[in-house]
Amino acid sequence: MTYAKVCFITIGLLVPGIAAAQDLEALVQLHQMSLDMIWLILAAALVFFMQVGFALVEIGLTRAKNSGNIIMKNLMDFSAGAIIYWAFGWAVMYGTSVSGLFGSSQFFIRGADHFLLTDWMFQVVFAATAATIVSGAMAERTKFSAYLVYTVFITGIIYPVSGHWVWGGGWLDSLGFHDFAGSTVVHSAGGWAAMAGALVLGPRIGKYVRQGKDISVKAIQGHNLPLASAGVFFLWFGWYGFNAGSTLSGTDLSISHIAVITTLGAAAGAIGAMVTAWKRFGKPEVSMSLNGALAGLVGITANCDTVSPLGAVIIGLAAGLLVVLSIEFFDKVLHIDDPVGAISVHGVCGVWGTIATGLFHTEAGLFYGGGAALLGVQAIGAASIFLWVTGASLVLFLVIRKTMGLRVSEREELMGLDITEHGTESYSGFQIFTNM
Amino acid sequence: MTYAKVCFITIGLLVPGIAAAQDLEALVQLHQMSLDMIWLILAAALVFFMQVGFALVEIGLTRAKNSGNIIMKNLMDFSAGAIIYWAFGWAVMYGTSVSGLFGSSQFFIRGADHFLLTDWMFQVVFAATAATIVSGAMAERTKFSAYLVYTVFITGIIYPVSGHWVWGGGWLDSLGFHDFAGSTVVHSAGGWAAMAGALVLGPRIGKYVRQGKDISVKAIQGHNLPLASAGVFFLWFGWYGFNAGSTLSGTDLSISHIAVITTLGAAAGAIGAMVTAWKRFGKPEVSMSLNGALAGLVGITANCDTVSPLGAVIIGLAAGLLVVLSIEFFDKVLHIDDPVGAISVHGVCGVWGTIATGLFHTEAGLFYGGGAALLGVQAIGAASIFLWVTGASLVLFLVIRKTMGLRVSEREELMGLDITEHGTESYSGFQIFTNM
Amino acid sequence: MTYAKVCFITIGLLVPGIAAAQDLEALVQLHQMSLDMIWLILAAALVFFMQVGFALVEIGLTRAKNSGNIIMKNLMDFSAGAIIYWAFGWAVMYGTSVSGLFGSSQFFIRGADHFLLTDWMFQVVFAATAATIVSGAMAERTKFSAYLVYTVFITGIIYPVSGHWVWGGGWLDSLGFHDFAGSTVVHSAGGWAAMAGALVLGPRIGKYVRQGKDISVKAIQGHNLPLASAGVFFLWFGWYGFNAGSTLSGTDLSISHIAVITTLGAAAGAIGAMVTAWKRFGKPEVSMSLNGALAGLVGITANCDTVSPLGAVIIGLAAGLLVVLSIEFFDKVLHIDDPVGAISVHGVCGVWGTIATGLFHTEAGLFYGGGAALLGVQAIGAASIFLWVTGASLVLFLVIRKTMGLRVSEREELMGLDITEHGTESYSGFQIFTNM
Amino acid sequence: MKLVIAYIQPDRLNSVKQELYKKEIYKVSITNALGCGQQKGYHESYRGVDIEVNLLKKVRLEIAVNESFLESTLDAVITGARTGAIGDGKIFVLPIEQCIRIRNGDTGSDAIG
Amino acid sequence: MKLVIAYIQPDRLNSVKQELYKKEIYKVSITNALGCGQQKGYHESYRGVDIEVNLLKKVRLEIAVNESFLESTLDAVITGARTGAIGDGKIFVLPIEQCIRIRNGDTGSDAIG
Amino acid sequence: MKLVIAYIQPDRLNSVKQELYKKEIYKVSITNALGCGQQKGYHESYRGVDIEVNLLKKVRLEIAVNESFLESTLDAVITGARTGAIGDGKIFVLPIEQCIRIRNGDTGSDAIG
Ligand SMILES: Nc1ncnc2c1ncn2[C@@H]1O[C@H](COP(=O)(O)OP(=O)(O)O)[C@@H](O)[C@H]1O
Ligand SMILES: Nc1ncnc2c1ncn2[C@@H]1O[C@H](COP(=O)(O)OP(=O)(O)O)[C@@H](O)[C@H]1O
Ligand SMILES: Nc1ncnc2c1ncn2[C@@H]1O[C@H](COP(=O)(O)OP(=O)(O)O)[C@@H](O)[C@H]1O
Repeated sequence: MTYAKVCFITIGLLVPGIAAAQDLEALVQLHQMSLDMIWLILAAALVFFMQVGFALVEIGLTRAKNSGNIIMKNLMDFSAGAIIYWAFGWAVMYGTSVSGLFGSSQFFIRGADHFLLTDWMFQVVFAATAATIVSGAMAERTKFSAYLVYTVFITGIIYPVSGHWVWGGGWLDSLGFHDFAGSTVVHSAGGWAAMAGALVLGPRIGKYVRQGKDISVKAIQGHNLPLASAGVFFLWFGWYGFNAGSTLSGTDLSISHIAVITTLGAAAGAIGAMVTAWKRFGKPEVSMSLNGALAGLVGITANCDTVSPLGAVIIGLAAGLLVVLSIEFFDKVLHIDDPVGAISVHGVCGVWGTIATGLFHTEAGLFYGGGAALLGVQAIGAASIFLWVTGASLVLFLVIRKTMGLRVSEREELMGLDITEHGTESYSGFQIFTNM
Repeated sequence: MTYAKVCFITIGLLVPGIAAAQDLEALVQLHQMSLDMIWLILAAALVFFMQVGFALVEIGLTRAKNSGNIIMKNLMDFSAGAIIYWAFGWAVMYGTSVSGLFGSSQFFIRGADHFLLTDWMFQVVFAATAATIVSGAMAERTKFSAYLVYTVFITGIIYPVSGHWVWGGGWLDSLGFHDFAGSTVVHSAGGWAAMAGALVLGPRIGKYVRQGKDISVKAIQGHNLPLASAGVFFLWFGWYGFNAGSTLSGTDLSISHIAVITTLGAAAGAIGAMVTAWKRFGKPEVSMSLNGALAGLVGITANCDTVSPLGAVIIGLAAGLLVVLSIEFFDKVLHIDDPVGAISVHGVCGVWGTIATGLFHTEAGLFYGGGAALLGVQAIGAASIFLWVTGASLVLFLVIRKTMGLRVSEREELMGLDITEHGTESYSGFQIFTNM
Repeated sequence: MTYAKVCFITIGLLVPGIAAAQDLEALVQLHQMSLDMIWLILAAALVFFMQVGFALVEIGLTRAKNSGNIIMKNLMDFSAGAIIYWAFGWAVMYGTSVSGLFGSSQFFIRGADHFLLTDWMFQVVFAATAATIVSGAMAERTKFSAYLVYTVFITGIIYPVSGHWVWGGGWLDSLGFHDFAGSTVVHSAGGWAAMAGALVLGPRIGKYVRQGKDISVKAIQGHNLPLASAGVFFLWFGWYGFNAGSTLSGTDLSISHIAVITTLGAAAGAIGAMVTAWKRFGKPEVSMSLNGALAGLVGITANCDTVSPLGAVIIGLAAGLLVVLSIEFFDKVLHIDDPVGAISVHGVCGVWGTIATGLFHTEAGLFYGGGAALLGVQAIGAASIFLWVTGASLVLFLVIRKTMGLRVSEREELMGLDITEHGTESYSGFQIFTNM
Repeated sequence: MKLVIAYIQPDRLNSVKQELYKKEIYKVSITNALGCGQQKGYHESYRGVDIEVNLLKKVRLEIAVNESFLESTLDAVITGARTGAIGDGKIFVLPIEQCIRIRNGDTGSDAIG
Repeated sequence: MKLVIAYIQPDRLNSVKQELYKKEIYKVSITNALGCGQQKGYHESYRGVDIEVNLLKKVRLEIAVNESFLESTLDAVITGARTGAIGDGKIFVLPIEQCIRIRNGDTGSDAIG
Repeated sequence: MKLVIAYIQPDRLNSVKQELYKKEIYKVSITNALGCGQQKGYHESYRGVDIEVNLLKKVRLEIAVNESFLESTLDAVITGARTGAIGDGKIFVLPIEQCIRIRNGDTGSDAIG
């Protein structure tokens, strides 16, 4: 950071006449590399910022007595995840492909040059996104140590393997599967792992109460909507890095198209969910509308490079509708307890975004006269990743449950995980009715 | 996101010797476009981030029982606003000009190329800023459905029309009106619409209590200063995109000047308000100082490209002073109830920033020997947009009041809009004295 | 912001053939300047964002009755700091060197060109970082007016002088001292000033209770862990600007390396602190783990340009271990009351990062066969800045204590600084047990 | 000496306080409470699941008074709190056997005011 | 008329409310409280410093009833709140001398229900 | 059996608890309250508008004791809470007619401790 040196170099490059044609060309090439690099690093920082968005959404939509635990899960799935992805995950995802199934080189990204480091930085925040999605669905009852173990496996194996299929040059890529920024690769993967986790874990005490032969569904209200809403805005903000960064190049002129599509998809998602909730429950519900914006974002992620603004609005509206119905379905029909709606937002709307690509792709989409070929491939891709992630996660969580235990005791759950798992209170001094 | 393809292109461009002079020139031109694009997209993301700043400031400075409603307003004025601005607003603002009064082409930004998409992305977040300013002044008593209707008109017509005058090549632009990043176009417009709204709506119950012949002014305290302060920092952060992005080019070397001026203006604004509050009320008040930073930012927005650092400090200090006096004036003299100070921060200080341009412009400003010409034009601009926005908004709000109703019932206001409008609680479980 | 003009220029540059070789070269040179500028301005915005991170961490880890005061301190140390650094601080740090001890020109950055403005913008946020670190250690008992006075001196003199030694071309720079982004220059400086402040100020009432001959150490719990954790994520996010921006050039290809190293260092720090706390206190403590992430970031700041990923992980883990032990040491042995752990995070881990550079530097580090030369210089640098900052700060705080008074009265401390210093409540309406 | 316990609607607190002042009763202690009574609750819905809220926010007053002040205290509370709508609240009067002012050890009727 | 004050575990509130409903006792006021009793607290640690928490969260009920309802009220609270573990809580019964319904000025036994 | 209700300054809670421990009184329930008494409030100002805050934060203790423990309980509270300044608070003693331990149904004097 000594100015003298920097200035010297810069001025050297700038004095007219000194720079020969050769030098000029080298400089322009440096600019190309720099534009790609700073674009991706800034985009990666934005995607990193989504971590605090996820944390606040989860904190806001659960009870005060578990906030500290949620903080720890979110801090640690990124921290442990980053270390694992450095040591292992990247190699499985982007290493030399073994029959298109998984990668197997570049462990510890040894010998990485500047290009690979840029890519790793952008990819690690994606891996952490997939990992942290699960946290929300398993909130308020998961053993912290079990969550740490889960983190290792999702970032080290489960996510990288299916990621390899699509982005690492694997078999789905060969088929022509289109998932621009990860509706399936990141979000569905996270969503299905979340589903597996919530299923193996069981619902929170008091969520589904057996009354005679019926099961009565209870609401367990989140304790801090302002934080949840800030979290949604943070996620939306970070998503500009998530989607527009996925050009992987700062000189790809489709960046502005992607940003516009992302904006419209998210906006339409919020509106779609609000309207749906208003119709179904009589009021424009806050937490559902917040979920709607996220649903729109997830839905547009796979296809933000290839759909039109009108397409984006339709995809978003549908995602908003879908997320409300899906949340109700998982809650009231399947009785899978997902405090924040992670399964519906990321799993279901991730699939929707993937399928929508086959419908709204302005060249190859069904609605644009492109036939059903792409649609078919998209369905195969969504289904195969559903099967892999759900299967692998079920095994993982069942093994954890059998061995170390996945869930805290009833007493710990009632007292709250903050005190029992971390020996802390999140809102010391505040009077909070804990029976709620 | 398949690396192979990207690398192929990049390497093709980079291998020395392959790139002929022609190619080099094309590449440099691509860089020019890319620099402009990524600069504007990143700046747009920063301006988008201001949305959560506005939401938190409004939440923090109002009562807990209305937080969920504020979230919904802020989520929806962006979401609905984005859709409207796509369909309609942009066309009115930047379409082919009809006598310099409004634009009338490019509805649904049909056929937009990469340049236009970049511009739209940057402009939609500005439109949303103007829209969301109003939310704060109308907080805690506005019907949610009425607010949605308002949103449609401000983003579709009111803001785009006056925006067209200045930035769309309209009559004020022809006059030489200088509003670099929108002290008047965005902030005053928002502020005057806020004033019209607050006026038509009337004060919150208990704010102005008639005691005999006098009206006694009561304080209705905000419930969460930490969130409000985070919101102010978020706004300040986003403002770097707002002001420095308004170069509309990433290779405009005045960007760093603008960032410096923005920093000094905001800092001076916070200090000015703190000192003023300290003198007037005996204590350095928190919420006033927070408003002061925003006042400084609004004040510097029109002129951050053309004033000196010293000018910025003076403009900021004056804005800080002004905002405190103005808040008191609207509250204690006019009895217009503006819970967050939106009218004073955006309306009044927006005008101040516009006028200050005529004074401190280092070339054409009165104080720099530039004569009163610019000052005159600035006054005309500020006045005409005041008239247009106030007039149009008054009509809009009066019509809404007459037809669907603008305000919730007394009972709803007392219970809080969270429960009555959205059927939710924002801080479930927390013990909160609601009589306060 | 009139599109017409911008487009004109751009198109002029783009039409092939028009741009002669000369023009092309000028354009490429413009791109070089622009890349550096927008990179640094964006990085500066990210570093500015750290301000809200600091504010929330401090708010979260202290009691509710002082939140408003913390907001004011954080708002004002940036605001006043920016003005001072403009008028004075920059000149002392980067002005013409007087015997390598301090700078003495460029007051009010008069005549600054675009380069200098860019640099100033990036530097002012660093100065503000150093200043705001102190706030946390002195929380809950410092007179607000005294804090303002402190701010003037740290941003005007204390920080700039030692900053000059390293980054302003002073004597430590000549020795070859390596502090890439400021483990010592910014963080240790802030940490040691914090230590001096906490020492002169004394502990909060009730923190160390004399029982007979023993002193019993009490916990004074923070009131809002969700906000504290958001603050930590914000700081981490901003740190990408802090470290990667310190290349001072957007075309320095080590940016991606730095971002990766920063990520791994922070992640390892969080893990290191969590494991240490788990071992020592039986539970994975939340606030310690949060401190751990910050400790890792501070530890990696000096050397993120020169260590390997493995080095980063080791440095981070050690910083995490160190921060827990150090916090306990200052609390339980030295009885210096530091509510947020600022001394340990910034002071101690800043030194660790500086020393670690001498160990892990991949070329000149002891562990990489580079001998002890660098290590020696690093130790000299850390020690001399420790002496300067601690000494100067002790004098400053002692003089303040003698003259205007540094600490609020016992009654004010018990009632809380929000009411007594600012006449406000931060959480109006919330039921909070204030005896805690 | 009597202890008057009153549950009132939160938004009536100010007017009750004013009525008490008029009667020169300056000492009162307040807590917030949730009440379940004749007043119907309301329905919220959270994420599509209906919630019947039947614990409504109330303010609980405690006013210790000498016998001679009892009537005016009750009057003041009733005047300040009554709206005529269900949910206005209840007043309970309990006997106090002893009253002590901590500051100076005063006891009995002297201590109460 | 009696005032039943009961301290119970927070998570027993719902079942106590249900038991009271069964006995047709619909009126109750609730505050939250911290209790210190036979039940052991727990240890937290904050930044390495041990904290002994012996004030545990409790819910405090107040139920004003006529004598005839007293037994069933006590039964209901006990049935709903008992788990058999230490910390289940206590019930205190105090005499009420007067009861007034603010809405209409009803007094005595009529007002209580 | 008596119910001791005491309003004290929040920052005296710890010393009151210690005094009670010394007298072997371990059971106490605590709520937070706002009190209006002889103690002057203070003025805040919010956005330039003056606010007179006359509801001050107090802590409310409830201690149920047998007659034999009454004196020592009162002593302990007074010793722990007294600073001699206005605002130290009040103690009210009310009669308890019945006391039940929910856990095992113990009643009367046995149940109280
Ligand atoms: N018997 C009772 N025991 C305890 N609290 C009561 C009793 N009756 C009423 N309350 C309190 O008074 C409040 C108002 O009573 P409610 O029956 O709703 O209205 P009203 O008194 O106008 O009929 C209740 O919410 C509750 O807090
Ligand atoms: N004598 C008393 N005075 C005031 N509150 C009491 C008294 N005894 C018990 N309590 C309240 O009842 C709660 C439960 O009492 P505890 O002794 O823990 O359990 P148990 O009644 O099962 O022995 C306490 O936390 C306290 O709130
Ligand atoms: N008559 C009363 N009824 C109810 N609460 C009272 C009464 N008198 C005092 N208190 C409570 O005691 C607190 C302290 O009383 P105050 O008059 O301020 O001090 P002091 O008792 O030292 O004169 C009050 O804030 C209030 O909560």
